[in-house]
Amino acid sequence: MGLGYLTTIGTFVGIYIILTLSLNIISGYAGQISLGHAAFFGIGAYTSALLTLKAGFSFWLALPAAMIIAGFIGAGVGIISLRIKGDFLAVTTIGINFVIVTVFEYSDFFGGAYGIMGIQYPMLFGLKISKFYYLMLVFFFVVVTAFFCFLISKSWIGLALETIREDEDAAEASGLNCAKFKIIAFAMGCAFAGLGGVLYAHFMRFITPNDFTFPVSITIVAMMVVGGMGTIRGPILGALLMAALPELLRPLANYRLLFYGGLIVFMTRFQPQGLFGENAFIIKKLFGQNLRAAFSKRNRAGGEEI
Amino acid sequence: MLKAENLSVYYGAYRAVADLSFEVGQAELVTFIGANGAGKSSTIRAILGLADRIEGEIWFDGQNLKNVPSHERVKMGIRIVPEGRKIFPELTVLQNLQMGAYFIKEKARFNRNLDWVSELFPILIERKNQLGHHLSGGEQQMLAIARALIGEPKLLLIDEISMGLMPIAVDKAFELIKQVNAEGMTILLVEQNAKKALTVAKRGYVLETGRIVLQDTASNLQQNPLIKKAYLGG
Amino acid sequence: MLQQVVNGIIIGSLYALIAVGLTMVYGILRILHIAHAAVFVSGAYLGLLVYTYTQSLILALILAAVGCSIFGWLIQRFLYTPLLTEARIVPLIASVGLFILCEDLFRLLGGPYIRAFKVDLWFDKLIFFDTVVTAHQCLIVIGTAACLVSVYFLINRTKLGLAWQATAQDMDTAKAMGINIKQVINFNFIIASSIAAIAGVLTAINYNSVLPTMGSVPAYKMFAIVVLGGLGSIPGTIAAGLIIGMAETIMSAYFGFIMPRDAIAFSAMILILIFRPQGLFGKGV
Amino acid sequence: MTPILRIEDLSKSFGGVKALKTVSLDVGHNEILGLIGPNGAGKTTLFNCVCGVFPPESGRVLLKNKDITRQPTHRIAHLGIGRTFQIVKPFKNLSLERNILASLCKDRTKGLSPIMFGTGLKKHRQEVLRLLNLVGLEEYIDQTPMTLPLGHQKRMEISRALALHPKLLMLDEPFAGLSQEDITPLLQVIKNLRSEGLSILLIEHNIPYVMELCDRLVVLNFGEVLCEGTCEDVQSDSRVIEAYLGS
Repeated sequence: MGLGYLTTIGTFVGIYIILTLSLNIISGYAGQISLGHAAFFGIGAYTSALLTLKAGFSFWLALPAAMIIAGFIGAGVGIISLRIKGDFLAVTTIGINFVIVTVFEYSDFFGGAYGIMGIQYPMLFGLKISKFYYLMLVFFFVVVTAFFCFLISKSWIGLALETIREDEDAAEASGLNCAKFKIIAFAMGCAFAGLGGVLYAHFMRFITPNDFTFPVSITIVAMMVVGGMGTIRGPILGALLMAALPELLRPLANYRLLFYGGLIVFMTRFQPQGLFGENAFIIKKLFGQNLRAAFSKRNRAGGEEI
Repeated sequence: MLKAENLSVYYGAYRAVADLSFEVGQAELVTFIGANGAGKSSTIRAILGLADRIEGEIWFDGQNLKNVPSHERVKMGIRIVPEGRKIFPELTVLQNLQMGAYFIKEKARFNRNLDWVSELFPILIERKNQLGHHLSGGEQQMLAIARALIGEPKLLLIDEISMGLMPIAVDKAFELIKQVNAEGMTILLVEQNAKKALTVAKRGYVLETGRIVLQDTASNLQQNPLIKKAYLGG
Repeated sequence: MLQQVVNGIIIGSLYALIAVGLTMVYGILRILHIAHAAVFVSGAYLGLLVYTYTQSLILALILAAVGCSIFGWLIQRFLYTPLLTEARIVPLIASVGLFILCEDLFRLLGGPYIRAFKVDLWFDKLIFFDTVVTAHQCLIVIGTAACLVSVYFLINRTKLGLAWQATAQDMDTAKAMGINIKQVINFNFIIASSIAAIAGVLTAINYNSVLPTMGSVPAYKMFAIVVLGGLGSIPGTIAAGLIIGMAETIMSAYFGFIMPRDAIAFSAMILILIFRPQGLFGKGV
Repeated sequence: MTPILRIEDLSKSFGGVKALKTVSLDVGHNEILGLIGPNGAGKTTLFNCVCGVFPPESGRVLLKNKDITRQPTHRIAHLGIGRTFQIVKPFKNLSLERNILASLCKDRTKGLSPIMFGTGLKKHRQEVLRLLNLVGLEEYIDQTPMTLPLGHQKRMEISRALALHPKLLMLDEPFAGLSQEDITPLLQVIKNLRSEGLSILLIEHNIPYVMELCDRLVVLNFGEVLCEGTCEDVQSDSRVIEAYLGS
């Protein structure tokens, strides 16, 4: 196992963390189930690939552009979510995933089934950066994404999204425009999925529609659920665990998927709130109780001192 | 016939009913009166085993109902006319009635009961092939009563029969309760319309916020000045 | 054209057969049961196994159905029932995990390659007015019709079926009427899974192949059908299955170069849902 | 003086069933108006029409002479109507602090202003404490609603509605399902609110509490106003006794 190999895995893990965190904005905070997140991963990747190859954009310019486009299309899904709800929405997002992949696959503009080749590594100060620095770049963006999620969770908008997740009627009665916030949630989540796509495209330098199909969406959802929805550590650790796991299971070669599937079943069955969620076993072990109780106790203790 | 001792009913962490003790004798018509949320419906649901968690004991026909699942209780002869009617909207009237007689296997027995019920409610038989949600409110209430009666109850639990009914339909429903009781049916009636309930019942329990605050014969309750003020409108 | 209609009906009836089970599960438990596709594949494998040893198609169908009923029941009892109180996405992900696990299990047990499932019937094919209907297609139509009629009969003409309908409409009141909910749920999974098994065997015969990944397309395409039919409506699901089957066959015969068949089902679904968010046969809100 | 809330000829039907038939009523300044009537009389439907949960078929709703008919629910909340729900709807997994903060969101999430991302939530803790203090819940500020009894949850909902700085508070069966030890403080809370000048529209079945609190009553039956007037008038009205209190 060479260093190069580890760098590659590290990069993938980083990209998955970004994807999982971005889905968490939509599903974990706002409570809207999306099973088609890979489509926006793909939109980011294709936009950036085409902008750099055909329009001559630099990586640094293509990146925000791809995020904006993914965000806009995501907002469209947000608008759909106003009309189609619950399980209907979940299945609709599967459909959106299929339709978008089909568009990539069947139009020459997107390179058809063969995808797009020859995407360049980004340049920094006129130099092509190395694989290792690319890993650093990815991790820089992981930190940016996580920090963005942290800001959301501490901000008014995060509060608004959480209230929508908990109870839309009560949120409306509290003066929150649920429609607006749902669209914002989808736009933000999809924009960051687009960021993941950009990083993926320029790392692989070769993308095909196959990289963004429904099973990828499911992987992202599974990472989020196994980690623990609605938190920041949950998606990060879930993605870390489940993206690294297939590599750790490599010695089992022939039984990898078997264990992978079994693990998902096992974790959801016995730790349905997520491995690192609010009431998780590990957290309880570490803090002796669930996290919120631990914090509120600390806050109160602090209050008494003052 | 039915006896409860120190019954408490919980929904999640919320205790809807606290330490209730009451009994209903054979062929007796007993009523629970009290405001919305006083715990009347919760008690009835507990008798049928539909509550989340209960404490205390319930006996029916001398048998302790602890650990008896609700479908067994129905088999033993406890039937309910649920609050808000709760007929099956997508089933026909006849199918709704069949659901009420789920444990009656013999065709002849079912038909006999059906005849009896259709004497009480001729309108239902006229509309037997219509779907539940096509009936009017009053007809739905009749169907809910018929659905309970057709299962040959030994104990009939009735939850808020007057709810959302025209005054004339309420009168009719109470008339019917009286009639069925006169034929020997044991009935536990939960009612917001205290005045009506006390005219048909033999005894009554007054519930306030999950506790029995008063119990007496119906005629005494009707005379009680506190009850008059609180429930009978002066 | 007529030939395409016939092919469309065949595909559509297989879709309907798989999706009916899914819609039944959703109707009672409100779970999107992706692992239903695993039940479907295990049906195909079981059928093949039995057929190889006994050369009896009837026996293959029956034993596949029995085996899958047990499988379906196990899923219900040990995976779904404990998760019913959790967020709705949790049983869905558990179901996906189970599906991944099963697919790999089929690969390990049955081998990664395609196995032929060749069944000889009494005749080869029928031809009416230039339209060819193979014996296998006849078998599928008869099999589907038999299954759907028996489901119809079970649901609408038996007491347990009545209890099923009542439970799907209002579980709480059904319980108050004395329905044993556990029994109804078991019944539900047994019926749904045995139909999936039969669908598996028939699909395998239709394509003369059994392979570990044969469940992956049905796994998600069935959702399009179930949702289109209005989530939980059995007649709606059957109609949607036939509509999608026909649409796919006809569209790909005439416009195949524009769109692959899988995207047709989903595009149709999205378009229809935007105008009717409750599905074709769902109740208006 | 114009009333705080004026409802004019409001009608609404569901699938052919008329839930409200030309209902009109006024809620005056600093008044507690009780809305009573049998179950299914249309009381909650009236609430929902006023709050914009569903639009009425005809008629108008005026808040301080401003027509608010058919406005979206969140707009109506901004304009000054706070409400509670018959079946409590707290944000179950959020602390009381965040529950209350949700109602303070409205001023800070207008448009797409960058302030949405501001992390100033902590600064409002004092304000939240003040609001919780109004209903006597300040000690539970860090707990989630589901750890509290129903009575506390109902008071929390009132506090959440008060955070909107409403001109009118609408309470849907505040006493339903409460035990005596929860009712007493809630009665006090409502009385205090009135003494601070708030107008309240109240649905309630518990007649003794209605009599204790309300200045005027409106009796609804089958979607129509059966009668209205002071508590004494209504209590002695023969139609009311017939339809509701029992004949």
